[in-house]
Amino acid sequence: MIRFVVSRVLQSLVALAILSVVVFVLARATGDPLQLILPMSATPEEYAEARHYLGLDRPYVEQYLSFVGRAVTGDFGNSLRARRPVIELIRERLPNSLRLAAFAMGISLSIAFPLGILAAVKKGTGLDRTAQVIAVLGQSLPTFWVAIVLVEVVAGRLQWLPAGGNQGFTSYVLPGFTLGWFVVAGMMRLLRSGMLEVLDSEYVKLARVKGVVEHRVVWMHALKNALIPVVTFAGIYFSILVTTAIVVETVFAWPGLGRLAYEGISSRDFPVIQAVVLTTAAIVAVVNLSVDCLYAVIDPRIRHAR
Amino acid sequence: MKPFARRLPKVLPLLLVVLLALPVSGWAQAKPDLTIALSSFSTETLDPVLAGHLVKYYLSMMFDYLVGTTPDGVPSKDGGLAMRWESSPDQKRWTFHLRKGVKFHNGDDVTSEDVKFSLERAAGKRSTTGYAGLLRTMVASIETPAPDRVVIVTKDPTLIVPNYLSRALSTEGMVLPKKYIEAVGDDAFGRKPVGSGPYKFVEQVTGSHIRLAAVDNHWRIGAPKYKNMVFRLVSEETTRIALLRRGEVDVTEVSRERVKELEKESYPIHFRREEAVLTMWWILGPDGMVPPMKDKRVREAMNLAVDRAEIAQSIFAGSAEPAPIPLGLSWSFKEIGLKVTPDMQYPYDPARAKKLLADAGVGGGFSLDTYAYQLPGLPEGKAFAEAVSGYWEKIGIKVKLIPVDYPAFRKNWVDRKTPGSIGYFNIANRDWMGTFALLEKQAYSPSKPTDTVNDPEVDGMLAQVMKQTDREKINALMRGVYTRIRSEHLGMPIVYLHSPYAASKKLGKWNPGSVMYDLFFDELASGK
Amino acid sequence: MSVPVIEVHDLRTHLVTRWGTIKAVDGVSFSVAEGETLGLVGESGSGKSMTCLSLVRLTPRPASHIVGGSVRLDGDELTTKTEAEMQRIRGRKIAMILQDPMSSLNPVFSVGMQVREPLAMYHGLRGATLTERAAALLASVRIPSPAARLRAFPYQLSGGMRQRVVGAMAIAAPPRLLIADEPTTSLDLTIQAQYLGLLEELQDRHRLAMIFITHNLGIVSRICDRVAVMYAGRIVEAGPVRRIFTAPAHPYTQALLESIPRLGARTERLTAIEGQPPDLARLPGGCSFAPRCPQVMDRCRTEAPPEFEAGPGQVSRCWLRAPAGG
Amino acid sequence: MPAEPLADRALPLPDVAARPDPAARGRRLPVVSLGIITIFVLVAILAPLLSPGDPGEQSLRNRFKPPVWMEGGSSRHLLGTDRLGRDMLSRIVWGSRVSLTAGVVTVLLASAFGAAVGLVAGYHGGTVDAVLMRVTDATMSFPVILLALILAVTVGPSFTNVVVAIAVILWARYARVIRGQVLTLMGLDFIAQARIAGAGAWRIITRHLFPNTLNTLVVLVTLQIGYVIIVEASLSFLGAGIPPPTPAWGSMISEGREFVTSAWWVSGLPGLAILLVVLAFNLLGDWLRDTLDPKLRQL
Repeated sequence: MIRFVVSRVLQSLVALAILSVVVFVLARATGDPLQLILPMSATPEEYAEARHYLGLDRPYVEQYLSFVGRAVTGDFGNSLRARRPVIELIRERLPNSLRLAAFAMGISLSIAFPLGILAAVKKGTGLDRTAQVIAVLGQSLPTFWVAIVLVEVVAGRLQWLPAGGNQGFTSYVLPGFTLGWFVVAGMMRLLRSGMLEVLDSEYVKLARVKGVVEHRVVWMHALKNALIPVVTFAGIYFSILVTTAIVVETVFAWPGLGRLAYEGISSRDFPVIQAVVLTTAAIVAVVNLSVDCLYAVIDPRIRHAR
Repeated sequence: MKPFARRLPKVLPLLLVVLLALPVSGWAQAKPDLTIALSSFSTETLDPVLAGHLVKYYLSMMFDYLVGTTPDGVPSKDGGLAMRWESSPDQKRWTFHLRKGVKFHNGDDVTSEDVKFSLERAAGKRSTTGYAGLLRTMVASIETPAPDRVVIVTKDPTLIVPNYLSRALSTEGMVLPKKYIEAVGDDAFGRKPVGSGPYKFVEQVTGSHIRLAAVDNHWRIGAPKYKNMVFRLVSEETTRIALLRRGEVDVTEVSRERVKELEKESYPIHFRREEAVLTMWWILGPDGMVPPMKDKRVREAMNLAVDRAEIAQSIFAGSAEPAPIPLGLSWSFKEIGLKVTPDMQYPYDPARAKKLLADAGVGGGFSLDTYAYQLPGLPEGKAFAEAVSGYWEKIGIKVKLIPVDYPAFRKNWVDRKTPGSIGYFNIANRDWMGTFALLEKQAYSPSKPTDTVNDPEVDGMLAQVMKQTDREKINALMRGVYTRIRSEHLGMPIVYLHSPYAASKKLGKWNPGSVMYDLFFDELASGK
Repeated sequence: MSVPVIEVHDLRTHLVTRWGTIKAVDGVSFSVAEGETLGLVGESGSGKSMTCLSLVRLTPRPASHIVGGSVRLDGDELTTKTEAEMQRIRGRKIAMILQDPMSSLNPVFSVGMQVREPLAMYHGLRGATLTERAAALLASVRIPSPAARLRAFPYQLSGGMRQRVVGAMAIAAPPRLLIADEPTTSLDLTIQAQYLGLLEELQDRHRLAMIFITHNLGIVSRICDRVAVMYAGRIVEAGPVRRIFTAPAHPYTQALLESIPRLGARTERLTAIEGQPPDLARLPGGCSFAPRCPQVMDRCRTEAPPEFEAGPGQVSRCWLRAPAGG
Repeated sequence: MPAEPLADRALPLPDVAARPDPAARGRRLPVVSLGIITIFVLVAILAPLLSPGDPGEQSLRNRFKPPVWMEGGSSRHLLGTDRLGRDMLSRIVWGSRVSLTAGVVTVLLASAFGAAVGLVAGYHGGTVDAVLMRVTDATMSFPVILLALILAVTVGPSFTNVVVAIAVILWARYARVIRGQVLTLMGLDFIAQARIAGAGAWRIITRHLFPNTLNTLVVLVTLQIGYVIIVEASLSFLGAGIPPPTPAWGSMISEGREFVTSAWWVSGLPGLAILLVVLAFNLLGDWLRDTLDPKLRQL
């Protein structure tokens, strides 16, 4: 088990290292941040001075090495736009992002579970098809469109829920639902196919033959097995949530990592772009790792094999 | 299978009900907050010298200017720290007499030392304020003969010092606490700024909001009407309007397109009239205009092809008016004595435009690249570019729309790599001094690379303005510049933009003025 | 012969598929008494398993329906019972051992949890008593160091061991009727023999009525008292083991016996009967076996044969056995 | 007569022991989904014939004309006009071409590259596999939208950039899934047989491994076409999608969102088009998966 975790951590680190090169190059490809920082009337000398001041005049390899060297210690340099340590900005935004993602995941699960199980138990019936369409609908509309309609109707007209910002629990509902609904389809598919497979298994048949009541058969004997694929792909869903979040954060004025990245890109703020991408990747890696561990908890075969 | 099947339909609606019935919290209803939703905080900086001119919305509530102005940008002795000012006869020594008893939020007195420190800091290396460069070349020294007196000595005679250090322009005139900054350092100041304005800094959550709290009694506004002022960053229009409807915000930026809808619901709309002029220009080559735009007739044809009234009506939903003069900032027209006559307006005349093109030998049309981008305060940017391109296509010009974001366009503009292609800008309206600064930047060849005009006659007049200390002569020269730019069609004026702000129904009288990047919340917050 | 534990009369189960309705169980009747073992023999798809699943009403849904007939357990009619009542009959009165020991235990739960579950359900046991009884149950199926095994997960046990666990769960009640659906198919030969021994022992101890589904006629001859041969959803021949083996009356049974593997040869499927197995969606009008029957007569193709007496306690659905002039 | 095992010829009757055969109990062909997709594909192909007018022709005076069935609508613009007075029907018809092409091309690029990587990694194993999989991991952890945004500000948004940006990230998922399948296949006898028969790497990959992953590929491709169309729309919202004046559904919705209350059709109609197409692709993909590859779980 420990060997397994160590090797997974190493794998993630290699992936992060590859990513750091890519993001370093890409961030610099976006253009010259000074154009946005300096006033229009700035002279070439002022440009050169600012470039030196910000350390942008050093050779790329040197810049990269110092970036990696400091990034390891959690120092991503200073934001060119906000002139503050990037890590501070990340620390400000990350919790918002994680909380929203977690809430969206919760909503998504609480829709996907009943739907997926219902669809599997009622396979081939109208209920199954309805459940699938409800789930797939969420994936078939652009998230920003769903978000805007929700803001307009639920917040603006009906005035039930806050339209934007983070003012406590109710603020999570609309963005969480928008994000969550988007991934319901994927999760529901996993659950449905997992449940179908499991419900047809010998052990579920045996449980029924034993006289176990049906809801126990479904929710206990079958579900724990069907959970495995859901858990396995939780990492992928999490990264989809984080990615899609840019759009949702924009509509709901949610101060998360996605917006930070967006602002970073539009102001060519290299350190911010680098930091956000790496942080996101690191989160995905951590989630994947914990998913693997969780997987082992659910499935004893894995737990003991490793 | 039955028991489960029976259970689920019961569970599902229950879940939904739980989700929907979550406590609907009323936000900020009872709180004595004035909440303002804006679409962009630009740099989100709290330090005025770090491009603070872009975010004067909140900075001007936290800091005092050396010279105050009215909401319409006229220098005023009531709005700034300087209660009066005068210049020496040679117009090289400007003395400002400071208001007494003004304190920073940390209790320190505001003195002439702070003014001197602030100006030097604005001219310093770290500074990226709008006109830091000008400050560096203009100022020779700053003297502080008394705590309430500061003398600015310029290298050349000039009239512009008071306007230049006023609230109407950039942030160079903001007075910062010397002792505090020297004690805590620039970075700490940038995180927790201390000023002397009517509201003091409480917290900033980047990407979300900035919260200010009122000081008890301030010379600018008296006893504050609102305990707190909260600026919220909400980039999506629909969301801002929903926030207004829910009473979560009191003032919000809205698009011109939605003004009618909100007026119908009787939300008061406050306009910043002629806040900006939307003007288009050709990117120059290394040696100025390139063919076919080198031909005056082509420039005129392109101007005549555009139906400005229709654009004002449709794209800008009527909250705009056709503009007659390229780069023409209308506020200054009165000051410099320029009278805009109806014949200066470009008529919509595609037939004549076609003929002009034919005369110029490009009757078969030519290909033209037009950049399309959004700008702060101009959400209609792309649609506008598409609409104008549509008009040009109708006279036979083959337009290729190039969507970019503004920084990318700006690079193409100043690098002059794509001469002959079209760009545009919504230039914030300003007084004669600001107008001159604009002309200097965008119409004066020696100011490369931002020049868009490249005309020797214009260059000559602008060079004279800089040395001139007689207002009348300055005015005449500037009238000359505008007349020349208009008659040579050295650019394409499109419309003057009125920018709407919607307010909650219980909000009082408010003139948001039209000073760039400032909304003059003083009036709303004032208990006077 | 003693009183029957289970009596099945004219049981009919239909299955709706996209090829049409299939009569998976088509008028099956039999009975099994206390301590008796009935072997149910037939090709794949002949309806053996459907018959048994119909007894506990666990045929695949929503495709299948029991459309007629009666099932009596100790004289109590099961077909009219509610689902909740059936729930209390499964496991408690009628237990089943499924074919594949590798997959009939839930991989993510410990053996202990799975063995404790029926004990808790049937006897309302809790806590230490429950664990004790679970261990005792494992011991009764001859699982060594049962207490330790309770903590194990299924994948840690061998196939034979797992099937013993399944056997242990099956007798947790103990039930009146035990249905064993090819319980030894995937076990090694020696383990197979041991397991059959265990089943016989359990049967003796609890006086179980047992239905043993198999392909393996060798096993039938070893442990069954009576045999019912199924073909296309019907029992085509039934009778005491010895009669069936020595004097098979139905041509299908004869063909089966001709293809019998020597006892002990590890054959999982019956082999070598000429012709195509029946397409259950398009059964011929008369005897289902007619198309493959070497002794087919004209009558066979038009009229389905009823049951005919073929010997003491032996019946056969074949016109060959029709009394002369019948 | 050689003896043939009966079981092999038996009908797949649901025996207790039998695995469920999805085809046997599966749903009927998804006629509705196929119908929708066929219609839109035809519309895309025949756009020049079907479009009533030029999708780019503006007429500011005729802006925001409602669809014909609403008050104020006219038969000149069956589905109304947008803020620049362009004919909505023409734009939606031409937009189907742009959006469908974007979806299909992106997914084909991604799947071709991803499948190749997956096949090679799975076949070779060892270091090759390790290296390719780390690259795959790195790719998967790079948010698609961020890459597209970066590309958009770097070289300007365009059809090509949208396709490239999405494909450059999307391939990783194919690589993962295909590699997993190949690993399983490699353990099967027929690969060993092919090796004994002297088949080289190329032959084994193309003749033996690839055909066995086709089902999975078809399912993934179908499911992801819809995903790509949605991602493209999201990019338009952030200003990095297929740019105007090209009529793409995503940018039409995005530009029309301001007028949700005043002129719903400007964003609502292209929204409906996206909804129908993506829904159809998703449901078709679900059906394909149930039918071809019930074990496939990703997306």
